[in-house]
Amino acid sequence: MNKILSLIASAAVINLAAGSLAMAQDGPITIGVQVPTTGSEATYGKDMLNAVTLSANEINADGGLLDGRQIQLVTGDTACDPQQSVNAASRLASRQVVGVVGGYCSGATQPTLKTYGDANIPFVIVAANSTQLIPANPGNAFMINSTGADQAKTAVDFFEGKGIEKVAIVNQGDAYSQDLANLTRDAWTEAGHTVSAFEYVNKGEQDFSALVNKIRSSGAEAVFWTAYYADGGLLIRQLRQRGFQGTIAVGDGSNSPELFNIAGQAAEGVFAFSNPTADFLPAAKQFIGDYQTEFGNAPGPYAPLAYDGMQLMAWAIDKAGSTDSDAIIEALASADDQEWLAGPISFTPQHTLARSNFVVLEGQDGKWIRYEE
Amino acid sequence: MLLQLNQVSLSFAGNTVLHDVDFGVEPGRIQSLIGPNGAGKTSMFNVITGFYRPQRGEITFDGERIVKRKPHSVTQLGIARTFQNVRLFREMSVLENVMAGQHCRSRAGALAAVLRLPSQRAEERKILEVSLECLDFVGLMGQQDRLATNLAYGHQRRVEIARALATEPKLLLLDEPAAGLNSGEKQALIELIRRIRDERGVSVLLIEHDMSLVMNVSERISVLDHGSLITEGAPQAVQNDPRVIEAYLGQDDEELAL
Amino acid sequence: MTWYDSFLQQLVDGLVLGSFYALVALGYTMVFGVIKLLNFAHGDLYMTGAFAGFGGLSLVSGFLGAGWLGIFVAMLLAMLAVGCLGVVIERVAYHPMLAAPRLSILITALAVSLVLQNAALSLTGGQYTAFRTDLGFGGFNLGNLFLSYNQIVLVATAAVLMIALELFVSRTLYGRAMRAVSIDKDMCRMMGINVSAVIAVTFFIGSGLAAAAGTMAGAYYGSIWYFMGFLIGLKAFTAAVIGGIGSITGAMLGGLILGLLESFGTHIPFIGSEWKDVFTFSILILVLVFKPTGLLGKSEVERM
Amino acid sequence: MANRTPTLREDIPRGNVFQRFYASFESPGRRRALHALIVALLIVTPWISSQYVTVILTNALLYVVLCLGLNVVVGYAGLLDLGYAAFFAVGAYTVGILTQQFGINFWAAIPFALLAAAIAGVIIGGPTLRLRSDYLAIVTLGFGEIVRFTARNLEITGGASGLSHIPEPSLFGWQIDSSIDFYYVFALLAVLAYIASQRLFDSRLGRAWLYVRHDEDAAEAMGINRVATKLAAYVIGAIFGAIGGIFFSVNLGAISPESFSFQQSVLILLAVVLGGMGKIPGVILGAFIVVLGPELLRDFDTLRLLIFAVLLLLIMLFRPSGIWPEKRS
Repeated sequence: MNKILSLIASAAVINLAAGSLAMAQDGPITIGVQVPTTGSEATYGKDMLNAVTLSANEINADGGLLDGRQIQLVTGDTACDPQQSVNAASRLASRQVVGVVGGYCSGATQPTLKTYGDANIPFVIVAANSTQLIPANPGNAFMINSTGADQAKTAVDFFEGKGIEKVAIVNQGDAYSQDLANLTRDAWTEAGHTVSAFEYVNKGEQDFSALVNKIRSSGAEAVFWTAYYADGGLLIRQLRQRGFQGTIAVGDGSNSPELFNIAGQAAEGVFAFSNPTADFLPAAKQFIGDYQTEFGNAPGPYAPLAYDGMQLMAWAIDKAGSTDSDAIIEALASADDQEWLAGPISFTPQHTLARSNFVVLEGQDGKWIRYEE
Repeated sequence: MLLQLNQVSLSFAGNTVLHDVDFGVEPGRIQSLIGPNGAGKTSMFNVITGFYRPQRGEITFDGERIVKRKPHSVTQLGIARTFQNVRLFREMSVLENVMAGQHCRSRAGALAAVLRLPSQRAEERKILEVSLECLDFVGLMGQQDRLATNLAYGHQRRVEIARALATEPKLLLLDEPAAGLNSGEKQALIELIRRIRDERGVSVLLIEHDMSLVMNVSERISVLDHGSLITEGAPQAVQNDPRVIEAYLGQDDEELAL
Repeated sequence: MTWYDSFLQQLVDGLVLGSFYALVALGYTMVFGVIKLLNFAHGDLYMTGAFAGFGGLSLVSGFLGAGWLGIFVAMLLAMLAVGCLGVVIERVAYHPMLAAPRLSILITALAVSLVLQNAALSLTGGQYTAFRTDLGFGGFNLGNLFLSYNQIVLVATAAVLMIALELFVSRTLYGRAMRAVSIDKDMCRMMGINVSAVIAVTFFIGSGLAAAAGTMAGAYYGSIWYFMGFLIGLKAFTAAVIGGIGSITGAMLGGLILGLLESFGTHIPFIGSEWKDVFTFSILILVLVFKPTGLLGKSEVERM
Repeated sequence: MANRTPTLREDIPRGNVFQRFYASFESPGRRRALHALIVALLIVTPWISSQYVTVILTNALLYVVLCLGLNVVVGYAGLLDLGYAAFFAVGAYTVGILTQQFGINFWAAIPFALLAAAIAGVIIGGPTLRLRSDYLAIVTLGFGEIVRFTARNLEITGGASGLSHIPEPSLFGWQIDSSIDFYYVFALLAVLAYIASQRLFDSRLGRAWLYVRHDEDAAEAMGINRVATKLAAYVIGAIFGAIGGIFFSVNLGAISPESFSFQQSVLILLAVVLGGMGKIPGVILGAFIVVLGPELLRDFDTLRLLIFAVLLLLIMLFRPSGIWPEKRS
């Protein structure tokens, strides 16, 4: 009997943890925040969570939504792992959230689209931007970060502007960087140029000497690193160490001040494509200050988008005039280029951001500055 | 001949262990292999049962050449063995130990087991019956659910014999079956060996140091010294052979055990 | 670059990479020699060594600077600390298990590896730590071949450590005892050799060498993280197997061979760099299946 | 054991609460009652709990299947397999590719997936099972990584993004798509895996694994083919893994190489060791702990993996037979 009792008890504990309480008509409005708060990407996840919290607090202080109902946030930790993401998503769905804001790792975001789609929960994806997400979207999700295709276009324009002909593209074999690498390769070849090397490295690998040799002997004039800053820093360092003189550019996953710590002087003059971070947004002065006061550190690269994601969701709920899913989704789809922190938002029929928000940054004196051609 | 070794030689890293051994066991015999420590007796068992591969020579059993066969396939042909230092599956029950012998006499595979096919169930019943019968034969009925390691030493030796019998052999190789037994147990062992031959028609070849037991039970004795067969014959003849006495006086090497 | 220059450059790179593999492979092979254990945690000792070296450098950089001098001192500190950690691991986790079934001790080793890895994960939050040094990117050209000073110092250090080990094993009492223990433990006990002490010294040296490699890797490449020991642990094991596990010279040879294979392997036509590790693991499997004793390993008595 | 005459059981140690508790279910009648209760509980649970609980339990049931499969390899045959996720991947990808890229019906794809797993098991197990057990561990680890890298590098497996839009199966008009549907699918699989494990264990093959694990020489002398017996365990483990993978892929609807990492293999192994290698109820308990543990320990954040690792070490040092009560001394 003990065994059965303990089984029932454990089921009860989980039930309690999930708190499957039905929403009262005039109670708080629950919004899910799906970010990685553990694992290797936890820094970004926590940063995004902070920005969403800041955003929700401001709305609550202004009197909440739908005649004074307060926003209540629930976090779902994805740990950037597909299986854990689904667990987190179903946990949020069980708590009957009105909408979900978040989504960082594309690979971990993708399987949750089905969960939210089945439950018909509006989902504002703030960071994840792999083009693989687009066909998987059942119609309830909206991407407010420009997609990989936009970034690839930014990269092509940038390299062309520099008069470069041969580019080496290096990715890290994960969903995000492989997608970006493939898109850039296709766009670059289509534009009539040469991809002189298309390479992979494994996450955590330290020695890129063979790769650097290959890039150099391929005659590449520029290297495009499509993955994250940690390994990117190592690659940049070894490229410069071995006398690679050409242009180095990195994708938005490498847009981190840590890149300068790892690559050291080699990061000087490296270019980065990035979604608009707070430093480069004229409208974000107030936001940076508030964030700094509230959390004691500067907002990270995805903070403005996460802030906007929450604001957009709130705007849509207000516009829908209820917590009805279909009405909110309809409202989101109707977003019409209103100005937000990170710029105007309106959606394509596939629910991706209509305009490209990418900017080009350059590393100078150990930090990123806006690059003007 | 049931078992025949022709010019079998075995060496390890240059040390000759068996040297051009010609040896045979006739069907229905109880035969002993004696010799001083290090003479190569256990090595010869290992060669016969496929654990060692001889460098030279031919071994036939029941008309089949067995030199290149692996141990399990030799057992399948009908040679069963026990080990010098009892090698039971200590953490398993006595019955499970004996059932191991029936493995090579049954065929059911994974799928049959998962689906519990009638043929598989019948086979499992047969395995159980044969194993219990073998246990009964060695006088251990009632002990089947005990852990092998919990049995008295003499009983463990009997379980090992029952396990070997459960392979339904034509020839049984016993490696020092009397070691560690008291005189009463030895007497029972002699009777058991005779019954194995008389009631089950299994030929027996044993390695033994206890001369009284050897003389008592054997119908033929072969003497091995320094890897060579020095004499062979009826117990009385061997006992009085001067070469045998000399071999036993000059013993020195460590026994090469498996 | 001409074909010839590129060949030379890869040769040099292969040697640098191979030095790391060799240092780590030595620990595998030594531990395997004395207690026949595949120490899964060895790669993580390399990682721990990198963090210990990082800590050591921040201690001494104040008065010694963060150049090669400071790094050497930090490396010695790391070797000492991780060497002791290795001994503790042996005492606490492996020693009680030596009589247990092989499966148990293998899983224990895996558990130790996971504990080290996740402890580092918890302490660093999974983030990369920048290993900042004052090492420049300087070097010189030999024709078209570029050699950095760092590479030269690194290979030289590895060579010195390996020569010292070779001398230790062949010339000192402990070294000879170590070889004796790897052949027959019981006999050694009877001869009055303190087998436990020999095992402890073996773990100390093996772990210390991994720590040396870890610190040098951190300083040379510039960043460290909790998972850095996994891949190199596997590859060093591959190196040890290629050379013949249990053989010290074999481990050095295996390390260099693997370094060169990887360096040149990336250039095999039609096979992109994405297949590099598949290539390495395939070598491992093929060597284990077709020549499990490796190039210099002694064969065990063949049983059928 | 079904074929065992339940006579005296002097070897059951008395005293420990767990042991007495377990022993109290020895009689067939009580066993049957317990089984009936567990099945009833499995059926009722999704109706009395939230979707979240259902999803987590589905996950736990998937792990039950995987762990019972690995238990055949590690627990029964005593082979350390550090690349078990590879077979999980083979099952998932075969079905993913066949249904999504070639439009083959899900049920028709299953035999191919099982065949692929069995072939993979023979290819990797055939030459390596003769090796020392620690070499086997590293070879399986290498094999696991090779499978993951291959899935990542090939076009047909969708590269690093993997495959998405794997169609949901239907059975006689029943469209399996909601989380409750999948819960029942996995509950059924877990029950079948349990029965299959139990029956294998009670068979001649199951005993042969134990013989070979305890004493290879004695087993060979009894006419048991050592390599074939180990290979059977390895292939059966592979098939269990593939079955888990097959249904995993349609449940998630999307698979990517990250789901089949070394960590995944370690987690499955952890569950098997934790519960007690070779003990079916223990392994099931281990699977539940490994899946439910992190959910209940959410507050511990990054520490939870460390907690698992320390737990594994402590188990090996102080209770190598796992947390499930030992039946015999």
